[in-house]
Amino acid sequence: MAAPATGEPDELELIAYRLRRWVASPRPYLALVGIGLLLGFWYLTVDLLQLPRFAQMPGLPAVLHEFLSRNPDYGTSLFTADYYQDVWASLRRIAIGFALATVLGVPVGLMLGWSQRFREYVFPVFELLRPIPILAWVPLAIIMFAGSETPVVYLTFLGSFFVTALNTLLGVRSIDRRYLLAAACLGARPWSVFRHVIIPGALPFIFTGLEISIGIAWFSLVAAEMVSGQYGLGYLINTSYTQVEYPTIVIGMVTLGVVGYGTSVLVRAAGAALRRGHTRGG
Amino acid sequence: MSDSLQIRLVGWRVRLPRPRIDRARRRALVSFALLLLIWELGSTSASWLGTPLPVLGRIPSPTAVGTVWLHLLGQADYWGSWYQSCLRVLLGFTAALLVGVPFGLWLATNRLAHGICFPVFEMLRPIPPLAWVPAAIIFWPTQELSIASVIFLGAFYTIVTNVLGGARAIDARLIQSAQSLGASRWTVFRRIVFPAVLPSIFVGMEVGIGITWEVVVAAEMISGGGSGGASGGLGFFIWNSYVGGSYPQIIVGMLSIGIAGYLSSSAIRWAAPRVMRWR
Amino acid sequence: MEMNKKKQKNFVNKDPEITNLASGMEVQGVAKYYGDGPLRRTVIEDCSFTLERGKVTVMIGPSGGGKSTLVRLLAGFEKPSAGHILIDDREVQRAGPDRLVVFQETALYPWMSTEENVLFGPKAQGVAAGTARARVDELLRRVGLAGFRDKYPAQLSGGMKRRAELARALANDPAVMILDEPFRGLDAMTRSLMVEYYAELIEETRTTHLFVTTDVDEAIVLADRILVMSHRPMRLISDIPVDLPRPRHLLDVIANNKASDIKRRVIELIHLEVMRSFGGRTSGMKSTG
Amino acid sequence: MGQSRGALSFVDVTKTYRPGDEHVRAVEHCSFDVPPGEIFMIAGPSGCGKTTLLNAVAGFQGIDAGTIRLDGQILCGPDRQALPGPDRVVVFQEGALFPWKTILENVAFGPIVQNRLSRRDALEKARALMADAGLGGHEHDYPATVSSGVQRRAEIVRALMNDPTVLLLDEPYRALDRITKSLMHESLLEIHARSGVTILFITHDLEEAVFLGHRVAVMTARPGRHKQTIVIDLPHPRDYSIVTTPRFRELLQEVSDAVREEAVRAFAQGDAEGGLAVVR
Repeated sequence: MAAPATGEPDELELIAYRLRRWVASPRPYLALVGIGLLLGFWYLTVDLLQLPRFAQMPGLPAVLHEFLSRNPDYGTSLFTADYYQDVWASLRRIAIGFALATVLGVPVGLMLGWSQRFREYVFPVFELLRPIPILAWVPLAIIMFAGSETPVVYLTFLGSFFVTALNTLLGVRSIDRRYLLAAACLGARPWSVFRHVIIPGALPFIFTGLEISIGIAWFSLVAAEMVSGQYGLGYLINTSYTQVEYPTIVIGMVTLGVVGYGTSVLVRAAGAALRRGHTRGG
Repeated sequence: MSDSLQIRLVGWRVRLPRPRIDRARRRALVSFALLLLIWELGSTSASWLGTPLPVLGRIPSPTAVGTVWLHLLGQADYWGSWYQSCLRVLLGFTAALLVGVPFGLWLATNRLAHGICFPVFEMLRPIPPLAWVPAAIIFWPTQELSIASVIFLGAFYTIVTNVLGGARAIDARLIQSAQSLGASRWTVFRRIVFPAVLPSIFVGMEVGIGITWEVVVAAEMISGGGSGGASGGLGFFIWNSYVGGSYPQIIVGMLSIGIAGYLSSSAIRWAAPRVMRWR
Repeated sequence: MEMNKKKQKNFVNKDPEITNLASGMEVQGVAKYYGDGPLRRTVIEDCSFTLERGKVTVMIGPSGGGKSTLVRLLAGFEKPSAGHILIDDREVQRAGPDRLVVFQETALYPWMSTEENVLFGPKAQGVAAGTARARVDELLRRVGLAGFRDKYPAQLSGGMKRRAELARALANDPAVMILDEPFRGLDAMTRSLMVEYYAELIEETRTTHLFVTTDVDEAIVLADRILVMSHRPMRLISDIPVDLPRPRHLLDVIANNKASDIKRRVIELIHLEVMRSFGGRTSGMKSTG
Repeated sequence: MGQSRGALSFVDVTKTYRPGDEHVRAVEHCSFDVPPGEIFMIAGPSGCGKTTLLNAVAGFQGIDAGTIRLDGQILCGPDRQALPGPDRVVVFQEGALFPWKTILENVAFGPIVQNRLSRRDALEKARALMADAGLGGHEHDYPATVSSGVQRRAEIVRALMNDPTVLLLDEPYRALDRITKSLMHESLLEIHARSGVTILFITHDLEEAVFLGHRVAVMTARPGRHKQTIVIDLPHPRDYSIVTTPRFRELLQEVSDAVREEAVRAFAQGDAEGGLAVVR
């Protein structure tokens, strides 16, 4: 594997090299130990020792059995249709809410950062509404919007919108003044300054904002679904609690973790791809 | 160089930082007034427009909310809800701080602990805190403990992540220069690592307290509302107002929590420079 | 500003003889590379020289050449990939016990006052509080920061920060003092004042110094010997003795012919090296010397 | 020598800053002339208003009294602030290449946003100019991935793309180490020899002032006034070996003495950045 003498080692080789180093390092084995301890503790306390405090809790084997069986006792497992219906319902709401929050949040954030007049009028109201916890909006959302779908999407949108707009604003304010002066010197008119300096300059902050925003979206979604949803993972967890189908609670939580992590990886990958297009080394 | 640097781009003025304070305040007042006006007209439109507006029409008007709030200010159980929620936030948040900071520092300084615990920590992090509510209710004996445990979880993740981030960002030269001056591992930790991480601890606290308020409201709504226990708190107050049909109280509850959340984060912002005198 | 010529005699170390605490250092065939496989980068290649006991050795070379890496090896923060580094014929262990003090820019602890910063070393080594405080007071007075004792680093100017760092390094009675471009980032005026000021300080402490810089004038004012280093991978190109009378001043370097000869030789060597470091992409630039 | 345009004349320029309530007089009755086509150095202690003058010419700030003329026309006065424009391009101390654009896109930025050239022509001219300045091969690198020496030269080329009347340099090489600095000096002299653009250069570094300048104007301590202009009669083209010639050492001595006097006064006023308390 002759790496080109002076040039950068090519992409593939770099990955192979890093993989080899990762496998050689203790990290993967320590991670396995950690996970083993967690599952071991769970199995030990619930099933083996059957400690009083853990009596009600669903055991590891019970959850696994439920999750992997063809016809689960409580109707939800990898092979049942409505499991995927719940997953899809949550994902669809996240997609709509997150997309709306991005499409509205970024421009609002850019305007807040760029135009003095817009900021002085809009930002005070923005700061008044932001501290109100998303969940406090639930009753109002139910009243305001008919049906059960819109309130949940609205709540998912709300959390993400504030975070996206705020981070975009911070992004614009983070741009060093000398870049604005330099652009002015080179004869750029306001619109060119906005397009060539403000937007690219704020990009890194916008991406950090999106990564936080997807997390907040899931946070709001689960809460909304637990209180007022029809389908969705939050709804699944809450109903399986009320109907004393405890293993399904854990299934819902694990699914939330996996799907939630998946969406954050997607957002991070999109950010990295766009950023790589913009600043190779930056 | 003067602060209010002014550039006159061709035909368009950009006045950069530090606008005159009075104008900014004037504009804020104008926008608040406008918001209240639209809200008032929107929600009372049913009376003079004939048909209520689709969204705005359904919510109670500011005047209604105002009168209800004034009335509530005299009520004991309104302030009781404040007390309950604040107590829960304080307990859950302090516990998260007392456990989270040492745990974060331990992970930052001990490679083995980081190797084992961090993957598990990262694995559980995507699960939103509220998904733990049912499990917490099952596990913990009392209503109070289950809510407190979920609040703890919400703040714990933020604090640990920030402490780890802060520890990783320490300039290696600070530690190297301490070693070259003969400092022991403990001295390096106590007098270099900890103060260097302090600013990120405060950032974690400020974000954490915000999340704690989000979680306390939800936990009170879900558990309080669910089994009808007299757990109280602002979250339950809102849910109860909704169930009881007194809609203006919902908005009173929302604004109250907003104020409570704002007060707690500004308390932290106020405390930070006092603790970190060198900033 | 006419530097106060009157020598202050009551400094702790009475006689100008080399303090018995100073030690020599030996660098034998040291090499250092990072990463392996496709990512391998050689930073230092077969570097050998000695730091004479009680003398000031100045190392000069193009930036990014590997000088800072060598400083970290000398201080024991990292191990060399090949070769040995000895202090008084013993392999270098860790910075602390070998009393190797590294002067690193912006390494003041922002959360400690100036006095606490300077006290940090002696306290960490368990020096009795009384003597430590006395020594620190003396040092603060000597670097002209007595009035700024409880100010935080953020409240000091660039020049004052450097002098506080200097005081902190000296507070430990170092066997070898390694300074990695300590006056970088200061404006030219403050820099020239600091260089002259440091030249006088060396006169009085007479400990072993390694001074890393890219400024020829600084080198000539301070050095007993100048080591000219190559571009990456770094190796020693030439070892030029500087036997000008002390104390020296920057203006001497400008006026004195002997100093100018040395300066011209060093500039020529470095220019050759830098041309190579630009990899000939400087077709547009006239190559000099 | 060089082009005929780019003559600057400062007449009785005065500027006061009002941070908070107290007011600080940065420049007072400052008058001097900058002949066209020359490298004109401005040296002086910190706080003597050097940057204020440069910002006034660039149009980032106004002045309270006096006038600044460019080739005879009034550039700015007490009631009229200049507009920033491509005829007076500033190169900043910490550098202002747009990190999100490649070096080539940076250099071609001016003509493109002014719609003076089509994107294709601008990129082509930029490529040629970069090759001349020895930046060939860096076209598609991003600023963060190249050395500070390359970044500095790229920023000057970006300015020259607009054929400016005056090039305004605010301590452009302060952050560089001495060796890269000497390389930058030679590259700047070469660029000036080719373009003949008038250069207004602010510096703390006296050796840099004497090596680069046709003239060196020394400013007094705050409030800044023009103290004297020392003509540097060294031959052109100059290279680094000139630094050890007797004539160079004489001129450096002359400039150092003039500036040192002001540095002491600046220090007494608590302006000096170094703030070196008189030791012992």
